[in-house]
Amino acid sequence: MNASQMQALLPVLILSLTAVVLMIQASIKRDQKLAWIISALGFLCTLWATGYAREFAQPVTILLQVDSWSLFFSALVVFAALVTLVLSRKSFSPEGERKEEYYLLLVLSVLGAVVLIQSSHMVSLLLGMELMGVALYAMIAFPEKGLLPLEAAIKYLVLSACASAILLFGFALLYAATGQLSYVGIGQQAATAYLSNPLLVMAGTAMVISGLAFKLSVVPFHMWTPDVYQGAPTPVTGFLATVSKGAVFVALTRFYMDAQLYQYQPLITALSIIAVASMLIGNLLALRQEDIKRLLAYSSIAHFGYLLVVLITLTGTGMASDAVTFYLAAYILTSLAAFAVIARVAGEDQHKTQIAAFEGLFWRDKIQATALTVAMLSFAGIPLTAGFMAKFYVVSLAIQGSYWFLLSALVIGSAIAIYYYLRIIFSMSKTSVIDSVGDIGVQDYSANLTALLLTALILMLGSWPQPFITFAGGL
Amino acid sequence: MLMINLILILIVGGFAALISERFGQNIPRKVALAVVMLDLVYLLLSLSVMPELELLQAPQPSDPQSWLMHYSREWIPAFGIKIELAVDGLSLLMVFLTLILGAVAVSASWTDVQVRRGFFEANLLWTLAGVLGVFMAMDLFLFFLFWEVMLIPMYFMIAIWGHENRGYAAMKFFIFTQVSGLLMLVSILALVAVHQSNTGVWTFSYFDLLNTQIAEQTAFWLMLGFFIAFVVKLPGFPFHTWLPDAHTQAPTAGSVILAGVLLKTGAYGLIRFAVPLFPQASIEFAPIALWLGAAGVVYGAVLAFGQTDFKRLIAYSSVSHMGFVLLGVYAWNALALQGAVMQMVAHGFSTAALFMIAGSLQERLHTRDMREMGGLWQNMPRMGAVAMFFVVASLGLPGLGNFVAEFLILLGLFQVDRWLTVIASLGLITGAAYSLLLMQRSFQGEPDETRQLTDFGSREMLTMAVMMIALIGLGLYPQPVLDIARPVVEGLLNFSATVTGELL
Amino acid sequence: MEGLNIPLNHILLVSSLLFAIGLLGLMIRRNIIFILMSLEVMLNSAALAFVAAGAHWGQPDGQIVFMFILSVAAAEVAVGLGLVLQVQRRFKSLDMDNADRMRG
Amino acid sequence: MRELIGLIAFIPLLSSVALILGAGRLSRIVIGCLGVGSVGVAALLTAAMGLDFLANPEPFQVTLWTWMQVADFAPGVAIYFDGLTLVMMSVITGVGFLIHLFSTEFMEDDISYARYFAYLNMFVAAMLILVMADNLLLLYLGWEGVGVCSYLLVGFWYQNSANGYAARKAFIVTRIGDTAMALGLFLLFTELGTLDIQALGVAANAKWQVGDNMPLLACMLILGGAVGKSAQLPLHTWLPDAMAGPTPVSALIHAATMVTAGVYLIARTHELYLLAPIAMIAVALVGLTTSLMAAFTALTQRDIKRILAYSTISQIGYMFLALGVGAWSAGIFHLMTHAFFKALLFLSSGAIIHCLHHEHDIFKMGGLRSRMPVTFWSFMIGSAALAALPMTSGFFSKDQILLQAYQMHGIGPWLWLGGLVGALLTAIYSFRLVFVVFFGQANTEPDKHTGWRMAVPLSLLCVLALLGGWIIIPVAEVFPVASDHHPAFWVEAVSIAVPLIGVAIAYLVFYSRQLRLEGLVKAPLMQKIQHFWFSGWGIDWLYDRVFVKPYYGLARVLKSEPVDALYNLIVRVNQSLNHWLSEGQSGQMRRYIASMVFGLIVLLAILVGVL
Repeated sequence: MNASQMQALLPVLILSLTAVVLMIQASIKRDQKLAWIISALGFLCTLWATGYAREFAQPVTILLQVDSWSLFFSALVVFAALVTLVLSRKSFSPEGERKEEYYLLLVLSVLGAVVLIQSSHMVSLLLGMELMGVALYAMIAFPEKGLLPLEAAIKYLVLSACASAILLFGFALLYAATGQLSYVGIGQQAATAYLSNPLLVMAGTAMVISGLAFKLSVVPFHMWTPDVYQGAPTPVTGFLATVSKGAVFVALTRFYMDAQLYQYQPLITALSIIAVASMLIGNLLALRQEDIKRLLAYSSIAHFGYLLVVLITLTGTGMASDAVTFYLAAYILTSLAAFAVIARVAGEDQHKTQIAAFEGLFWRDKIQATALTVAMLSFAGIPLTAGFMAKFYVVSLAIQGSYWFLLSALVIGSAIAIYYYLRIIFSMSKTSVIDSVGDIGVQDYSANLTALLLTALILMLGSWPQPFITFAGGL
Repeated sequence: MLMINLILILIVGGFAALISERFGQNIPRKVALAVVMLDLVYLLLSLSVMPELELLQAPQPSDPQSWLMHYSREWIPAFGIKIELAVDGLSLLMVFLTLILGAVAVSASWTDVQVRRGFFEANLLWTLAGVLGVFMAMDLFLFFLFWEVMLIPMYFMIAIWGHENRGYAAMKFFIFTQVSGLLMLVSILALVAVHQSNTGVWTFSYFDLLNTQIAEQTAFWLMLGFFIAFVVKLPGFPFHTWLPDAHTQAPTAGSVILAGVLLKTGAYGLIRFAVPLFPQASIEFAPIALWLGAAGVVYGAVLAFGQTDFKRLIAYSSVSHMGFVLLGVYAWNALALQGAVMQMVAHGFSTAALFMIAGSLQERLHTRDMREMGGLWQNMPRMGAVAMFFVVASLGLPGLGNFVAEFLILLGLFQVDRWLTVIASLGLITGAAYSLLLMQRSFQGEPDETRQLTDFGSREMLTMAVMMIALIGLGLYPQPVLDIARPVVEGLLNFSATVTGELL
Repeated sequence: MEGLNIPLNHILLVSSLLFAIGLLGLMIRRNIIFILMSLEVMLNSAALAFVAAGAHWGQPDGQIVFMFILSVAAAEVAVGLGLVLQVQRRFKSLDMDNADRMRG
Repeated sequence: MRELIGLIAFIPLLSSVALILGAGRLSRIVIGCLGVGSVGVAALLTAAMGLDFLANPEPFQVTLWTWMQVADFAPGVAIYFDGLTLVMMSVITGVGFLIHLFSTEFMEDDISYARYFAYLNMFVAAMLILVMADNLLLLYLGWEGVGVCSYLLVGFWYQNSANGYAARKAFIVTRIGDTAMALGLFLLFTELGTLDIQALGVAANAKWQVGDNMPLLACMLILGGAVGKSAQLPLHTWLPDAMAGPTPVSALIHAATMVTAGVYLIARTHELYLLAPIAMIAVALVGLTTSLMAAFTALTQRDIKRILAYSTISQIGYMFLALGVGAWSAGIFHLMTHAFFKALLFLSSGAIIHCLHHEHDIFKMGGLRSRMPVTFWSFMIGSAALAALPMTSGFFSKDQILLQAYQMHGIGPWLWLGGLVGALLTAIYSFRLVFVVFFGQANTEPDKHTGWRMAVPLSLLCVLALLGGWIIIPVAEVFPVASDHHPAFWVEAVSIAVPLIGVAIAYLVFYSRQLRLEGLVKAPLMQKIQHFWFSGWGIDWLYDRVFVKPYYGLARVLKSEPVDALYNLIVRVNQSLNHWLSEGQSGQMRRYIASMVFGLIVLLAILVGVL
């Protein structure tokens, strides 16, 4: 491994180093604040490193593919982690709980996500996913009080492990068929292997897709989502929704492309069915949901349905890969904004995640309410927000590929979605309840700053997307 | 730059109104009025320095240089999306209507809105900005953007300051328009995709897309996407059901903007986009559209007759009146089109005024139920006289703007489909029935002597006078409006004739 | 690897069977300990398949993956058991069917 | 001079606007001066125009401005002035002025004095526009304008809902006719490319042959407008109810001017009618039937104004009959004389009502001859003219109509016979009125006396009603010449005798009581017939059942917006799907795994190719 490769690996290395430093710090002197600062510094350095490493983009061993695309997503993930870090500081009750480990877990989970994003091989995929996942279980279960986090964690653990097993078994089948473990290798051999043993290749693919679909929570692998979203501490939910799902989707995209899965018509059919089901069922489930975190869980199901549409249209390079970039970026930013506001407004009070708790937010906290409004509009795909440009991509792709079936599901799904996103906005604008709910609490500058920053980013992506499009095109 | 400034003034003015609330409860409305007036003056000044000849030049729809004003710059070059604004006579009329009714709406909100005035006026101004954008945007992406974005402040206006059932109404309004907007988005993108596959160029510019060659079947479906979006906004039968609720629940200023301006964007869209972009498909579709229009005319009138809620009655009358617009557009000849344009302007004034009266009544009586009114003329003779004026205007009394519009539409329609004209003419009779019923139930009949009501004050009378003069002017000497619209109408007719001629 | 030459398909069949048993266990067991055990079975069935495939292709990769799976499984179960302790302490039950506080 | 003709309509309009704006600020005297003065000035100007015209009888046209121009549709706000216009304008401004003057006293105590004159002036303006219009669109403007003014004035006392109902009925029923007329306009423009009345005649003659379908259709549609405005069958039901307005209004609008607009319209467009003989016959038949129906109804009414209203309907029927048989100038002549004597009758009855505490029932009056001599003589003269007693104005005009009807080819004698029956009935009911109201026992004591502002108009109208028959109307140039062939002497003799017989019958029955009809009247069959007549031949009842009630029912049924049911259905489907899916999120992990396994199996099945 030469120096250039080490430089390419810099983000991963810095994250690992941060983890090590955190461990050492914890063993020397337990101090939450210090741990927070170390993590923050680590993330900031990683963010810088993702830029720095672009100069050295190259495959690092057979396991990792460091290119500008994966570096961009690494940066995005680290950014999301940074936001999570900011949200976590004030979140779940400070007294008594030792959060040093929490920060360590966060760093480890991000490390896993970055590895997952950069993976080009089954083993790095496994490692990244499990590192990310195992750390997440612990993060979900972190609050000492309340039963819901624990329930969420155990459910997530069991189901996720099950999904991992399915994924692994799928890879085993693919390996048996092709003798390859790297994506590219599989792609090269699969075509010939398909001729001799289609059953093995297809069954393997099906199981791999199923395993990944679980993490993306698309129908019918979606049922864990609301429970985990609801049970987990809000910053962790945000993290799960953005980092975990985003990284897995990047990995899926890379696998899909490198292994040239788009050649298999049955797979396209299967993905289409999943996508349609996700778009419709996800939105329908969210329709009358009263808990905002569960609602966002269901909405995320639908959004990954939309993303699958992009995947289905992905036949090589071009607009579709830009679309993945754009959609994921928009989705991650929007989710972060939403969860940032929820974390601020609801704290860890299980009752305050009800939509009713957001009534009159406009008159209590303008900044948070505006941020949540913009986030909801972005989710709904209203122009001037990032979500609209994202939807613009999806619809364009679907039209160009003449996927009218997918398109109609998308339209119907979006139509349903408008209702529940709007319900939240309406609830916030209610004027009759200002006194009964009470004040949101003291001003929190970091929360406001975060909300404003995210809102600005969402609006910028939506109203002036050209720089980002150019940038994404260059990836 | 002029056109962008028009929009920017309103957007910035909205923020100014929002902030100005800190300096006093009554400041925002003054700021808002000043902003709208400033916009109006700015437009007039800019027009006055333009050579008058340009007004009369018949623009070639597909040649932006022949338009009155044209502005274009890159925005998202990756998709060929531009900030492209252009104004021809039709847009100009609509812009004027928007700004005048904007001022009327501010006046309507003067005492009607009691809480959070800053935010209200801001929303009002932002809605106006969005509407102006709709009327001027010639890039389909930009058009769609304004189309959708203008709904958000409108939504807030209904949802926050509306009446008892505002949540439902606001939601219904938003969902109807959004869902239909989605269909339009699909159509726009498909149209662009077709154009791109024909020429290899990504563009959303109206001028480039006008001559797109589309397979017949595809064109029909794409046209339908546009049609539904516009007809929902219009609103045409059977997509009108959001309107009575939205109107009834909206605050007065909201109703004024909604009825006076927002509905016109639908009509404008039909004239500007739905037909010219798909001339052949539109011609084939015209019989259905015409039937929908006639159905709207009659259905709206019958339902208006059955209402007991003052605002709901006016709302249904809008359904009826806008049915005429649909008829006018799809009759697609000079008479009917000019009539449709006239109807847009005239209906804007007459309905806005009626909604203001409804708002004033609600402010004074705290009810919109006509069964609790009666004999109000006695208490408020000035309001009664004004109401009478606008009621007879809305039933199409010759000499007032609405008559010119309806007559031209029906005259144009008669040349296309005689039996349909007969059906649509029923609207004249039923229109009289509900209009006079409105008058009877509210202002006439047994007065309640115990009521202490203040009549219209000078601010209200001034606002009303503006609209009355406008309607009389439109009714007795509509030529200025007709002249401004004429080149556009001729251009469109020639254009569609050439295109369909080529196809045949 | 001479002498004993079992066809790949047979081993895959066995591992599939194991996998199915694990999955079935997951679906029908209610006790969290047994659920974790079922998971272990599933993971190991995958590991077995890898080893067999590695042998089939004559590569060491299969066995390396096996090691990874082992460690992953260990990590999963370690966290899992940690959670089980908490579950027992707070829910006073290991029956996962009772863990249905969130629904709808 | 001729350029100023527009002023004639403009002055009353201006006065009306001034009155509206100044309502509440002007004193009664100023209001009266404005209201009466503006019409007076208009009348003077009309007189001047008339003298000018008679000296130099050349029709002329003045275009004020182009109203609108769209493609080749370019109606102007333009005035056409010929003999017919002059006659109409004279009637409107002349009779109008007298009625305005009368009103200043009649409405003296009303709080809405200004509003009254504003409406009345506006009406005069609109009516003038109607008759001065050079094209049918401008005519339509006046046509609708008088409709609205009629609506406003019928419902003048808006506090009473019944008045409001009558006003709305008046407007909507006439609107039905107006809509037919609008369709006629569409048809004419589409076929002939113009709406200018003079040009229409030329174009129609050039394009169509006598008996073509198109002119027939156009004429029938215009006839629709005419029967609506002129209260002829089948759209006459609004007029009796319209008597809810102040009595001078009834005199001006519902007797002298507006209701005869239909006659004017048909006369104006006679060139079209000449191309459609069937339409002419239809006009004649409508006129005759209406005339007889209304006359029978008038016989049984008790309300003084309703009697006069039915009489108006009946008399306009005569005018229609005249038009239908081609007796154009006779029709217009009768229009004019009718304006005189019917305005006189209405004003007299207004004076009675004014002095008798707003009493309308003729059987509660009686014996007023000595106590209200001016009114009595006015009413007497008016009734004589109405009954067409020889030498009164009504005699000249009605006689002309009957004689020309007789000469019509084919059904002429039958029309004549019908007209005679009508004339008989007219004489009976008009003198029934006179005898019941002015003779016999006094039942009510008048509490006021007629002042000069009432007496002067009454006297002047008396003169006109008596001597109006000697006026020669300058319409010879306007209409084609009627045949000057005189029918047999006996026809003329019978025509003259019949009204006298009618007066005699009325005298015997209602004054001297020598002819006792109680037995006949009390007979069950006669009771029924009487009731049938009284209710206006049940037409109101019929319309109520066939149109009004179903429309109300429809509106009530649709009120809840059935279209929304469709959207609600969509909402409900989504809600139940949501409910059903939410049930699935039970929180039980095993279910979640099952769902995953299901997904896995489906995926496997699709990929492996089972599906």
